[in-house]
Amino acid sequence: MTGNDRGADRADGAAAPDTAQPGGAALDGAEQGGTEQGGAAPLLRLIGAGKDFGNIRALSGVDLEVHAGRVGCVLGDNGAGKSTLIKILAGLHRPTSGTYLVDGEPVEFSSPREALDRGIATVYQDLALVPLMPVWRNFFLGSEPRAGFWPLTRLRVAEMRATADAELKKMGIDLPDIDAPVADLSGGQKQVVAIARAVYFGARVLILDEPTAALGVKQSGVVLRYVRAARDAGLAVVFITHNPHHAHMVGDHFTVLRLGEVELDAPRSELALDDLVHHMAGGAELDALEHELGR
Amino acid sequence: MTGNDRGADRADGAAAPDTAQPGGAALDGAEQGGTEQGGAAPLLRLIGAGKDFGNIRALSGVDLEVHAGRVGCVLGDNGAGKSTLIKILAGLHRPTSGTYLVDGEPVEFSSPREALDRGIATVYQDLALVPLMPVWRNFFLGSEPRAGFWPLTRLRVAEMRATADAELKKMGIDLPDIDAPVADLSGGQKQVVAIARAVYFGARVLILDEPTAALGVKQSGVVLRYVRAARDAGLAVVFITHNPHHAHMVGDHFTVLRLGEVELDAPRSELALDDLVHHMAGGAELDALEHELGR
Amino acid sequence: MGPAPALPAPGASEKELRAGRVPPLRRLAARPELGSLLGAVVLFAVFFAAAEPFRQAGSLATVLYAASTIGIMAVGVALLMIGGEFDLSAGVAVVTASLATGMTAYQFNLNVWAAAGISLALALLIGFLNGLILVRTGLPSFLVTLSVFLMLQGLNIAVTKLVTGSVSSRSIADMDGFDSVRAVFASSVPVLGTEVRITVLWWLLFTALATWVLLRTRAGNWIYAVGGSADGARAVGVPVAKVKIGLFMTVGFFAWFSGMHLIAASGGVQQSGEGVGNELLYIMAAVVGGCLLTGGYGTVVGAAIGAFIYGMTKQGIVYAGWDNNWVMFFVGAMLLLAVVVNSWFRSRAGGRR
Amino acid sequence: MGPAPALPAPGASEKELRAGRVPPLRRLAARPELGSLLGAVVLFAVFFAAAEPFRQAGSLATVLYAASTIGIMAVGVALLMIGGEFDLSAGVAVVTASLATGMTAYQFNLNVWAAAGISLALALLIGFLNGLILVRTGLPSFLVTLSVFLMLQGLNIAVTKLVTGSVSSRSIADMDGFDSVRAVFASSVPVLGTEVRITVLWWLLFTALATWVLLRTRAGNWIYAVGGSADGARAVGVPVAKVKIGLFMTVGFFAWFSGMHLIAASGGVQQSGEGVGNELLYIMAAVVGGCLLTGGYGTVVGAAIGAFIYGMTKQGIVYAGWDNNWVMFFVGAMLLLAVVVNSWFRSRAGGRR
Amino acid sequence: SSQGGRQAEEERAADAPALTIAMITHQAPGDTFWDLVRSGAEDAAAKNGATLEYSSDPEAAKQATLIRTAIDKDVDGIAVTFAKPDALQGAVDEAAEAGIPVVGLNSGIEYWQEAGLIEFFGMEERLAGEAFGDRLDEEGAEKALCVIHEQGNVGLEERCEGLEEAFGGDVDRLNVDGASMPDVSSSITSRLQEDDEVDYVATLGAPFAMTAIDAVAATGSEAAVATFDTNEEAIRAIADGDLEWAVDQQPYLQGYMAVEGLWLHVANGNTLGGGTRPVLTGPSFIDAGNVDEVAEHAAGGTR
Ligand SMILES: Nc1ncnc2c1ncn2[C@@H]1O[C@H](COP(=O)(O)OP(=O)(O)OP(=O)(O)O)[C@@H](O)[C@H]1O
Ligand SMILES: Nc1ncnc2c1ncn2[C@@H]1O[C@H](COP(=O)(O)OP(=O)(O)OP(=O)(O)O)[C@@H](O)[C@H]1O
Ligand SMILES: [Mg+2]
Ligand SMILES: [Mg+2]
Repeated sequence: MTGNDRGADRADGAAAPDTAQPGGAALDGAEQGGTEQGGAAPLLRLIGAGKDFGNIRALSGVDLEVHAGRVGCVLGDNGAGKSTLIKILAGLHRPTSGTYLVDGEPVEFSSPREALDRGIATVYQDLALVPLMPVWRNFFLGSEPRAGFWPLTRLRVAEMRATADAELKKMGIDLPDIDAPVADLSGGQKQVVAIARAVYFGARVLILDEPTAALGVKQSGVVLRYVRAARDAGLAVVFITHNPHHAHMVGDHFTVLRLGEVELDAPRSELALDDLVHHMAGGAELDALEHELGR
Repeated sequence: MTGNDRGADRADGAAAPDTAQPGGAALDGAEQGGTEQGGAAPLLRLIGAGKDFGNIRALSGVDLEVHAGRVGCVLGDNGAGKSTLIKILAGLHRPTSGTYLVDGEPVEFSSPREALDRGIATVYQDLALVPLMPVWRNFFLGSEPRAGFWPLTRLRVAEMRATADAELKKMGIDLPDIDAPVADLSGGQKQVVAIARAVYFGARVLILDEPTAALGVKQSGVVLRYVRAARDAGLAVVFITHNPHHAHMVGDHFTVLRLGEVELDAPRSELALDDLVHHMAGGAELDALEHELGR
Repeated sequence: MGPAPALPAPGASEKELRAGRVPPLRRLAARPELGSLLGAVVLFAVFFAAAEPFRQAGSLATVLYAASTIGIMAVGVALLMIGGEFDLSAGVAVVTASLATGMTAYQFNLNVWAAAGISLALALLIGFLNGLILVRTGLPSFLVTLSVFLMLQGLNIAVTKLVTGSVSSRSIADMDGFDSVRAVFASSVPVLGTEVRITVLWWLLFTALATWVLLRTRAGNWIYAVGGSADGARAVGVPVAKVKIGLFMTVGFFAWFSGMHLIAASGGVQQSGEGVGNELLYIMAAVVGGCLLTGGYGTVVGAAIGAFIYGMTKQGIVYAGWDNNWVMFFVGAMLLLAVVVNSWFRSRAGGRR
Repeated sequence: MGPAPALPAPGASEKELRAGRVPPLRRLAARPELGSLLGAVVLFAVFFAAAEPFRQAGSLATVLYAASTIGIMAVGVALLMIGGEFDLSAGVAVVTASLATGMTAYQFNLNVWAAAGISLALALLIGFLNGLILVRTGLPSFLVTLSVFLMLQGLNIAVTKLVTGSVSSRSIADMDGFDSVRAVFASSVPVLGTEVRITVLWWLLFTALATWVLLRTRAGNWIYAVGGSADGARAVGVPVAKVKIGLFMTVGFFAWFSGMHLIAASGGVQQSGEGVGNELLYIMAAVVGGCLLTGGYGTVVGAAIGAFIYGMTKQGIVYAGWDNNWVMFFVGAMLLLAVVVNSWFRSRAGGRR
Repeated sequence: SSQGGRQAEEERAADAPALTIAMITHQAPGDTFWDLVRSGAEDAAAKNGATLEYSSDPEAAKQATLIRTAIDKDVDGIAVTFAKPDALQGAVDEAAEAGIPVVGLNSGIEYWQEAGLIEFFGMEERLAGEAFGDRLDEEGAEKALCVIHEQGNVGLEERCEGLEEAFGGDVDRLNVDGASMPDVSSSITSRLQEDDEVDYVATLGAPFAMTAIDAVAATGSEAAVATFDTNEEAIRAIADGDLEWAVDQQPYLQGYMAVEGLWLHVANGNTLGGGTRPVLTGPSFIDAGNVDEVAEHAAGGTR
C-alpha cells in the first residue's frame, strides 16, 4: 500500500494519532450497531452548536458525536445546514453558540490548519481546489513533501507527480496530463481529485460533503468503497449526502437536519432504508412521486 | 397558471414557436416508444459533432436527435463529454467538426442568445448565475420584463420580485429574502433558482445538465415532475444525470457517452432499468458493489 | 400563452420559519455606500472642528466643486467598475477631449459648439476603441487601457505640438459660442445665497440619472451581471460585449463632459501634459464608495460620496492650514481611515463582502 | 504507518485512450511567458532593422540596464501578483528606501552599510504593514497600497524636509562604506568585452532565484495557491495571511535593493519627489510577461521579459531617432502590440486563459 | 539678498498687524527648486511676522481651486505662479473682487499685468533660454541636447525654444521620465550612443544635470553638461568642474520678494515695479568664476 510511506512527509509536525486512537482498537473493523452512545468517548463532539450568518440562523442547538471506526451520515433538505455543520467541524467557521470538543477537550479552531493538525480532513462541497494549479500541486497543497535542508528545502516534485497520478488512477481517473490545471477537468473529475486528496491525507476523521453528487455510478462506487475502507481502518467518517441509498449502504449512524435543527438522530439498527427515505423526502412524498412518475 | 401571461414580456421578439411546433401535435403528451427515429423531424440534430479543447478531444462523431414532446437522457461517466455536448446545443461552444441542425436547417450559433432566441433554454452544471446579484434579478437576467417608452423604459421591479418569489415557492424554496444575493444560498437552493428560471422561460427545448445532483430527494422530485410536465406540454427535454433511477423515471430515449463517443443509443422500449444501470456502471460493477457493501 | 409546462402542485409548501424577513434597518446598513457615508460624516466633523474657514457656505461650495470635478468622471468610472472593468486612460482622455475642442475650434474657425460635437465624437470613439480592443482580444482592462493611456498621453502632446507649435492649445475665449459653452459647463449659479459652480449640479444630476439606470432599467441589470459573472451573463443571453463597449463609451462621454468643463473654465486654453494620475482618483472615489474592484457590486451614489471624501480631504487640509508637505500623507491616511471605517461598518452590518 | 484505509482494488482500470499525453512542443507553447518572448523577439527585430546604433553591444548593455531597473522590482511585483495582490506603493517605496539610507547615514554619521541595514528594516516594515493592513481589514490591495502610496509620497517629502531642511537628502558619497556600496549596487562589470551595469546581473540572479522558489519549493506552491483561490488554500491549511504578508515584504526587499541602487548611482543624493508612476511600470512588466492580474498564474521569467520589452521600446525609440514627442505614443502602441501578440499566441497554443 | 532698511522693516513688523499670505504654485511634489522658492517666502514671512500658507498643484484647474480656497480663508495677500494664465484668470478675478491683492512670481511674465496682478517677480523663460543659447555660441558648441524632464510643461518648452532660437548650432530635444533617474540616465546614454556629435547636454533642472554628468561619463562621450536652475549639488559640481555652468533665476529671491512685496503693499501701500514693470530675478550665470561665493549660501539652503 503506497499510501503508507508518506507519513514522514507531513509538513506539520502534528501529533500523528495513529496509535493513540481512543477506542480505536475496540472498534476496529467491527460492527457495533447501537452501542456508540455509550462505549468509547467520541473523537469529535458538538453540544448545542448554533451558527448565524448576519440575520440568517443556519444552525441551532445541534448535538453531534463522531466516533472512530464508524460512519456518521448527515442528511437533510437543501439549505438544512449540513454544509454549515461540517464547516464548523472542519474549523472553517466558528460556532456562534455551543461547544465543540475534540478528544473530549473544548477547542476553538481559528483556521482549518488547526483542524488538519488534529487529524480532521475535509472535502468541501465547493471543493477547495485551486483552479489554475496543476492537478498534482493541488493534490499536495498544504502538505507538500520536501527534501533538502533549509534554505534549500525543495519539493519532491517527481514523487508528488507519481503519487498524485497513482492515487487518482486508483479511483478510476486516468488523466491524460497530470500537469493540466484543475480548471480543465470535468465536474466529477474535480470531485475525485478532492476526495483522493482527503483520503490520502485523512488522519483520524474524514469529512465528506456530498462527495458523490457529481459522480457517475462507477466513481460513486469507488467513493463508497473508500468510505467503507476508511471506517474499517479505524477512521471516523462524516458523510453527507442526499442519496438515501448511498447513505444506507455505508452509514452506521444517521442524523437528519431540518431547518438547522436535528430532526432525527438514530443508529443504523433503529432505522430501515425506507424510514430513511421517508424522513429525507418529507414523509409520503417519495412514494407519491414514484407512483406518479412510475411507468 | 401564472406562468402563461409572461409571453408578452419577452425582451427579444423571437419567433414564439408555440403553435408552429413541427410534429408537436402528433407527439403531444403521447408515449411513442420506439418511433422517434422515423416520424416527425427532430427539433435539434447533431451529425458527427466533435469538439477539441486544444489537444484534448472532448467529443467526437456524436449523432444526436432531440424531439418535441420527449425526454432524451444523456448519461455517461465523469468526463465523458456530457457537459460539452449540451454546451454545443446551447450555443456556448461551436463544434470543431460535424453539423448542428435546428428545425432541419444548419446553424452556427455564435452566442447563447441566438440559441435562446430559437427557444433553446439551458441550465448549466456550473449554473450560470451571477453570485452577487439578488435572486430576483438573476431569475429574470437576459429576459427582463419592461414597461414605459424609450428612453424611459424601466424594469417592472415589483412584478419581477413577485414572480420570482412565486416560481421559487412552487419548487418548494421559500427564501427569507428575495433580495439576498445568490452567493448566500446553499448549493441546492442555487440549483433550484437556475432550474426555475429555465423552466419559466423554457420555450421549446429545455436542457438540464445534472439538475438533481445537488438536490435533496424532495427537490429532486419537484424537478422530475417538472421534466415530466414540460414533456407533456410538448417541449423537448434533454436531461443529463448520473442517476439511472432518475433517468429511467422520466426518459424516453437514452444516449450513453463514453470517452466522448456514443456508446449506446436506444429508446426506452429497448432498455430496462437494469440495462441502463449496467451500462452506466461499466457492466457488472454495480452488482459487485451492492454485494460488497450490502449489509 | 408561452409553452411552459403546467406546474404540478407544490408538494411541500410548509413555510420555512427559521429566518424572518430582513429588518429594514439591517437592509439599509447592508447598502454598499453606507459605510463611506459614515466615513464622510466623520471627516466632515473633523474638518468642521479643526478649520474655522471650513464652516462657511462659500467653503462648502469650493469643496463641492473640487469633489464635482472628480465626481462627474467617477460616475462613468463607477458604472464601468460595476461592469467589471476599469479605465486607466480616463484621466488623459479628459484632456484629449478638452484639447480636441480647443484645437478644432481654433484651427477650423468653428463655432465652439461644433467643435464640442467633434470632440464628443472623438471621446466616444476612444471609449469605443478601448472597449472593442478589450472585447476582441480578451485582454484585461488594465493592459488595454494602460496602452491607450500611454498612447493618448503621447498623442495629446505630439499632436498639440504639431498643430499649434506649442504644448498648449490656443485661446478660444473670443470665438463664437464660447460664452454659451461657458454658461453650460463652467458658470456659477446662486443656490441659497451662495455661488455654486454649475458642475456641482451636473454632478448631482448625473449621479441621480446613473443610479436610476443601474437600479431600474434593463441596462443596469446587465451592467451588474457582466461585472458579476461575464460567463454567466453570456450564457443567459446578455450581450456582454455590447454592454462592455457601451460602458467604455459612457466613460468617454463623461471624459468629454469633464474636458468641456476644463476648457470652458480655463478660458479656452488647455495644457497638453495634464490629466495624468487623475484616473487613479476616479477609481479611488468609486472604490471608497463601496464599488468592488472585481466588479458586480457597488453604487454610483457611493462613488459620489467617495469623490466628496476626496474633495473634502484635499481642500480641508488647506483650510485647516496644515503643512503642504504633509498633504499627500494626510490624503493617504484619510483614505485609509475612510475605507477601514467603511469595511468595518459593513462587516458589522452583517453583509459578508 | 499512516492510518489511511486499505485501498480497494481499482475496479475499472481500463486506459482512457482518447487524449494522448501532451506533446512537448505544445506544453512549451502553453507556458505563460512564451507569448511575451515572441513579442520581445519581434520588437528586437524591428529595432535591429530600424536603428543602426541599436546593433552595438554597448547599446544592448544600455537597454539591459534600463530593463534591469524596472526588472528587479518586477521580480517582487510578479511574485506578489501571482499571489493575488498588487502594490501601488512600490514606486515610492524605492525612493523611501533610498532616502532612508541617505539620511540615516548622513544624520547619524553612520557607515553606509549600517544605514543600508536600517533602510532594509524600514522597507521590510513597509511591506509588512501593507500586508498586515490588507490581511486584517480584508480590503482590496488597490485601496490599501494606494493609501500607503499616498502616505509614503507625503512622508518622503515631509520627513526629508524636516530632517535635511531641503527636499533632497545630503550627499553621502564621501562617507565610510559608500565605495563598497557603490561597487555592489551600481558598478559596471565587463562581460564579453562590454561594460555591463551590475544591476543587470543582479536582475538575472533574482529572476533565477525567484523562479526556483516558485516552481520548486513549498513557498512557491503556496504563492500560486493563495493567488488562485485564497479560500481554497485556507481550507487545506495554507497560512494565507502569512504568505501574503511575506509577499509584500518581498516587494519591500526589492524596493530596498532598487533604492540602494538609486542612491549609489546618484552619488548619495536622492530627490524626495521621485518614483511616482513607476509602480505602474512594474505591474506592466509583470502583466506583459503573462502574469494574470487576478492572481494564481504567471512566471517571474515572464516579468523579466516584460521589463526587457519596456526597456527596449523606451531606448529603441531613442536609438531609432524617432520624433521624441511621440515617445509615449510608441511605448503605448508597442505595449499593446506585445500583449496582443502574447494573447494571440497563447490562444493558438491551445491554452484557454 | 536683502536691500537696506532691514532694521526699519523689523521695527515696523513689531507693531504691524499679523498678515496671512497664501502662496500657490504649480510645483510638482518634492522638487528642490520649489523648495528654495518656499524657503525664501517663509523667511520673508517670518521676518515680517506674517503667516505663510503654501500650497501647490501642477494642474491648472486644481491650482485655481487652491486660489479659491485662499479667498474663502480671506487671506491678506496671494502670491501665485502664473504659468497657466488663462486657467487662473477666473480665480484671480475673484480675488480682486474680494479685495485681496495678488502678485505673480516665477512664470507668466508676459501676462501678469494684463491679468491684473499688482507685481511680478521672476524671469522670462524664453529669455533665459536665449541667454543659454548665446553662451553656447560663446563656448563654440556645435550641437546641443535639450533634456526635457516633464513632457508637456510650457515653461520647459519655452526654455528649449529660446535656446534653439539664440543658438547657432543644432539643437535636439530629448524627453525623459523625470520621476525615474535610471530612465533619465539610460535615455541620455542611448542618445549619446546614437549621436556622437552632441557636444553639450542642456538639462532644464539641477537634479537632472547630476544624472546627465554620470550618463555622459558612462558613454565615454566628450560632451559637456550645463543646466538651468541650481541646487546645492549642482553648485558643488560647478566648483568641481563637472558642470560647466548653470543659468540661475534665484528662486529664493522670487519667493522672498513675492512675500515681501505683498507685505509692503498691504502694510505700507508700496508697489514694487510700480505696477508696470516686473522685478527681474534672472537670468544670471553661475560658473567657475563666481561659484565660490554662491556655494557658501547654497550650503545654507538659500541659493
Ligand atoms: N456564508 C453565508 N452567508 C449567509 N448565509 C449563508 C452562508 N452560508 C450558508 N448560508 C445559509 O445557511 C443555510 C444553510 O446552508 P448550508 O449550505 O449549510 O445548507 P446545506 O444543508 O449544505 O444545503 P445543500 O444541500 O443545498 O448543500 C442556507 O439558508 C444558506 O442560505
Ligand atoms: N474548457 C475546457 N478546456 C479543456 N478541457 C476541457 C474543457 N471543458 C471540458 N474539458 C475536458 O473535456 C472532457 C469532457 O468534459 P465534460 O465537462 O464534458 O464532462 P462531463 O461528461 O460533463 O463530466 P461530469 O459528469 O463530470 O460533469 C474532460 O476530460 C474535460 O477535462
Ligand atoms: Mg451543502
Ligand atoms: Mg458535466
